[in-house]
Amino acid sequence: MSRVPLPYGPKILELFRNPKNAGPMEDATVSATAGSPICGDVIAIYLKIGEGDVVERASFESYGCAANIATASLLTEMVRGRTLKEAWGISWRELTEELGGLPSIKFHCGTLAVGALRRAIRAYYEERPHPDWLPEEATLEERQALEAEELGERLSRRIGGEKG
Amino acid sequence: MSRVPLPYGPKILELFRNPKNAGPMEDATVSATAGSPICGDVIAIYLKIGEGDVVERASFESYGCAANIATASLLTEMVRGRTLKEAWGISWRELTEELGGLPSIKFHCGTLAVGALRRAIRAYYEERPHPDWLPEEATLEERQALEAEELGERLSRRIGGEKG
Amino acid sequence: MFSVEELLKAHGEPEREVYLDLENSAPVAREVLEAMLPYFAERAYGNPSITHKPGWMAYDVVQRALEEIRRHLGASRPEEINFIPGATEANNLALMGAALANRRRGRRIIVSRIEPLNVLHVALNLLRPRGFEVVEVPVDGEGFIDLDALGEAVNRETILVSISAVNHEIGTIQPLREAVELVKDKNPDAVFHTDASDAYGRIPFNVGELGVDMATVSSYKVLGPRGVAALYVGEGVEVERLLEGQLGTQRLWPGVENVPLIVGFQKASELLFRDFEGNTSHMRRLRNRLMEGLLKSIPETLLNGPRERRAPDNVNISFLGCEGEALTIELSLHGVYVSSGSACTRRLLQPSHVLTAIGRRPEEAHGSILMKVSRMYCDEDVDYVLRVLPGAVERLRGLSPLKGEGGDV
Amino acid sequence: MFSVEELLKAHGEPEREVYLDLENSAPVAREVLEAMLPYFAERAYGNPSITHKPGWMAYDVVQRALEEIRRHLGASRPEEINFIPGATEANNLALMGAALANRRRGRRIIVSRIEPLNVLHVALNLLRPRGFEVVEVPVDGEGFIDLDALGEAVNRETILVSISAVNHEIGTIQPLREAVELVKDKNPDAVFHTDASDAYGRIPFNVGELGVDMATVSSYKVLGPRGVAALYVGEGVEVERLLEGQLGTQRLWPGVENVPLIVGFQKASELLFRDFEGNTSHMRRLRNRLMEGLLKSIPETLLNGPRERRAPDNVNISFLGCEGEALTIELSLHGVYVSSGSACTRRLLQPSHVLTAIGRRPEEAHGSILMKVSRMYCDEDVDYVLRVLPGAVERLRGLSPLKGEGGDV
Ligand SMILES: Cc1ncc(COP(=O)(O)O)c(C=O)c1O
Ligand SMILES: Cc1ncc(COP(=O)(O)O)c(C=O)c1O
Repeated sequence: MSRVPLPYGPKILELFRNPKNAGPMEDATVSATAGSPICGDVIAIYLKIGEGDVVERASFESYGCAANIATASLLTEMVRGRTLKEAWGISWRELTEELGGLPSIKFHCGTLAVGALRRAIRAYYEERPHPDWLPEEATLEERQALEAEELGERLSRRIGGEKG
Repeated sequence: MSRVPLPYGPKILELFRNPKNAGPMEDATVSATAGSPICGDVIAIYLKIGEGDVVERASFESYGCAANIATASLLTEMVRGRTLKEAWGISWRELTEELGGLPSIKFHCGTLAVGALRRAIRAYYEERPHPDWLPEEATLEERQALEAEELGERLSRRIGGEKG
Repeated sequence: MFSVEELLKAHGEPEREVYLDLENSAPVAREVLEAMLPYFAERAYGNPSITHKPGWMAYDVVQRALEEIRRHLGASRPEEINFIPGATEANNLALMGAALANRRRGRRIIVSRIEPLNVLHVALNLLRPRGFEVVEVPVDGEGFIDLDALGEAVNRETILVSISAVNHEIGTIQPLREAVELVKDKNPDAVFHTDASDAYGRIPFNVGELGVDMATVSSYKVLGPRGVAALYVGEGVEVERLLEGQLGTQRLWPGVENVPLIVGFQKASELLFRDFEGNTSHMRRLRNRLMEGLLKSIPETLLNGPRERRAPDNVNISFLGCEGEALTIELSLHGVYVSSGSACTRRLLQPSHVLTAIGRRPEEAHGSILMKVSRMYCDEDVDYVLRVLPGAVERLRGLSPLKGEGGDV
Repeated sequence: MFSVEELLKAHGEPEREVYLDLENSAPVAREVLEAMLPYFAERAYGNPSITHKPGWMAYDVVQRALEEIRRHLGASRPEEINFIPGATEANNLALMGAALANRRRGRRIIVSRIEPLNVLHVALNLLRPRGFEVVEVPVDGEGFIDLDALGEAVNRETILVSISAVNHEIGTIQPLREAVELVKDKNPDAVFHTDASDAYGRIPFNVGELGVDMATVSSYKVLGPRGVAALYVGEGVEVERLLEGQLGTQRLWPGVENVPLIVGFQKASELLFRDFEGNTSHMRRLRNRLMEGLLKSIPETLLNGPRERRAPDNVNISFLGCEGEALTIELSLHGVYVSSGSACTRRLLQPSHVLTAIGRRPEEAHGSILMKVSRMYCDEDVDYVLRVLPGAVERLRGLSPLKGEGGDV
């Protein structure tokens, strides 16, 4: 186990203090949530999708640490004006770099935000023809989101069990 | 092993700084040495004995720590004007109390000084009739002096052996 | 990776600052610092074991400090007090040292589930792998140890019991006297250790009256300097040293005594006990204002730990639907410094083991905020916190997709 | 038992004071104290692991200090530097931690006979009883390790070697590079630790160039505050923690970092290395004046340790026919503060193990006086010591019944 460089970059602090695109979106085309309150990390992503599958607006909600809020906020800014194909291509690494870096212990915030976005994109195509750039298999970020949720389930069962 | 209260009392420091009756005595009636340079403690006691076996003068030499010098000095003051019988009766405890106490690790200084004195007294009676108050067996202080000397021998052999 | 300087610039200087994270670290009180200062270089900078003036001066200082702390703890002799470089070290020494010294008499060690990690993890990670059997005694929903379970756990094999006098996170004041009696009744040879770091100066605590065999107290927990603590070890209690080296006047920890820090610890203790009643009632009053004010003005909260029999300095509240690390940072931006039992602030996967031991679900524990007051704080500090906290909670709840979910608790 | 206050009154204030007992304790340098001061209460009093402003300030300070010490030690990354509460603790951790972490690879541990007790006694009293085989490598009459014996001692079972870079009592500068090469040639997996407390800032010392795996340096040995030290642990070297508790940023020692002391250690290091050449040549010049002056003006002396390849701050001379504790006190009365390898000052039955290891007979070791100079001293200090010491030796020799016996050495 190596020493954990805990502090955040100034950009994270700024986005935490003044997040962009915060709040639910009444007229969202699609939305999705990822994460588990038991692990302390939940991100919801709302997308308004227009002509040519372009993201017209995006917003987020976040229950989680400062990095969680900042990554979700940044992601909604990054996808705006992009096509869904382009938005899909944003990896957690790219998101993290855009933030100025994240302490390794906070990497999951990046994967969770991207995981929620990709879930929303998949949801959008559920009722539409499957585009060829959209992989069948879950990507790294989606799998990580799922794992966090399963971990939450297990924790909840274990602690519940202990109490009982 | 309990905590060692190391410091000395002010009286020890004073006697160390300005010892009384220091130095060999040219015209001593009798003298004796106790201790071992290997252990770092040697005390020589010189007695000038007069009429009625009274100690007219006493002096000391000491190779050792400050407590060693102080105890030897004090002892030469205590015996002056006393009969040898009285001088014999001074125990290491009495000497130590007179000093204002000694840290337990320095108790041997008291036994060594008294041991040297008693050796001198025994030496004095070697050529004279044995008084009835003089025990045949070695007293605690004399045995301790002997033990210190034997320890010195053993240490010297061991360290010599290691070198060889 | 980051320039922390830039982070601090981005953070900015809040209009007012109230530091309530006394659990984790504390600014040294001004009078304490003044008392320590001459001992770094001008006075008593010697080694107390060496026979020269600076050494004797140092020896004198250490003896006086031992005597002062002996008096406050109610120990019989200064030799029963041992200076150790920290409470972490003292607790490790107490557990490991007593277990190893008594291993021939038995193998069972009993701790409560809510001990600090420097007790709990010593038992679980150091002693259990060395063949000791570790029994964890559960606590109730307010953190009080289950005395029945404790009684059942003590057997003839039991060599050591360690239960904190006051819990460091939720302030529960344990029925220590009953616990000691129970243990000694079943096995008079069992050594009873208590971490009294959060009891010292906060509640009446006397090793003689309680009948404990060992007790830890920490300097920084009473606004003294970090780097020194004291371990009381009653006469006849056997403890093995953990470390080896040149011994000074402290038989249980090798190395040269840290004179300036010891002086600071002594001064901090002196200030605490100079007006114990005044200090503790001041703390209790401020704490009550803070605790009741927050519980009243903010919806969907849970008080962690008891209302009664609670240390007078401790506030621990879960703000449901808020994640604690985010709240810590949000409050920091407003100059209110606290900590959280959230998994996120602990860099572990799990939230505070104390909170889960009292039955908090992880999502409840994640929203917990721990605050402690000291005699240094005033009403205006509490007012400021009461003004800032509701808005901070509201903003974070407003960002959350889990709205209202806290409500169903 | 005694009133030390009265003892100090009886001692009195000497006309001039020269503190040369830097081996045992040191007054903190003024600039160091000034650097530390704000960190007790005004700045960075937080816990570096907590996410708020005082915590981040503390984090920043710790990282800067790690980086500074990394640079001076020649380590590759700040992660290789670990702050530990003292060099005693660091040496215990290095030996125990590496031995336990590597116990599956072998059981042999090699130390020199003249290691400090926090290395030697760890090996003999903690590791040997736990089933490790401890080999002590002898040294020659000047304290240089026997490289042939070292080479022979290293086998495939050897997991750890610990040899100080500079001996703390007699200043011998070991041929460390040769020693490391010899060990690694015979067993590349053996971990090489060196206590560099007396090398840091006194001789060129670079962990990368030397190829050592672990190195200890101590703050108080460079006029920094006591209570902090650093242990270099090269990448990939496995060390188990000795203690358990809440982990902060320092993975090898639990507990919250001691920020003010870390700042002091950093400042002390900075001052040392700001003018390494100037500082060391100043020390060497003063030391030579002191050492040569004493050897010339006082008959029947023995220099302990080498004349060449000797640390620039170290003087260690046996004044034959004088007992060291008495001489320490006699000098103290004149304001010259030193220590001795005499059995009497050590509260052990035996004189310094270092002196007996270089072949000094006990009666020679009893008369030894250890003095160290630092960049803070001046010619007038040396003049004063040279004026005082001959008289002190003469007075004590005058009291001794062993006159002339020292002469036959
Ligand atoms: C109850 C308790 N004991 C001991 C400690 C450790 O104290 P120190 O920092 O002095 O090692 C802590 C610190 O968090 C604590 O809360
Ligand atoms: C060579 C050496 N290493 C380590 C130490 C221990 O240092 P500290 O006092 O920082 O524990 C000493 C102290 O005497 C020493 O001489």
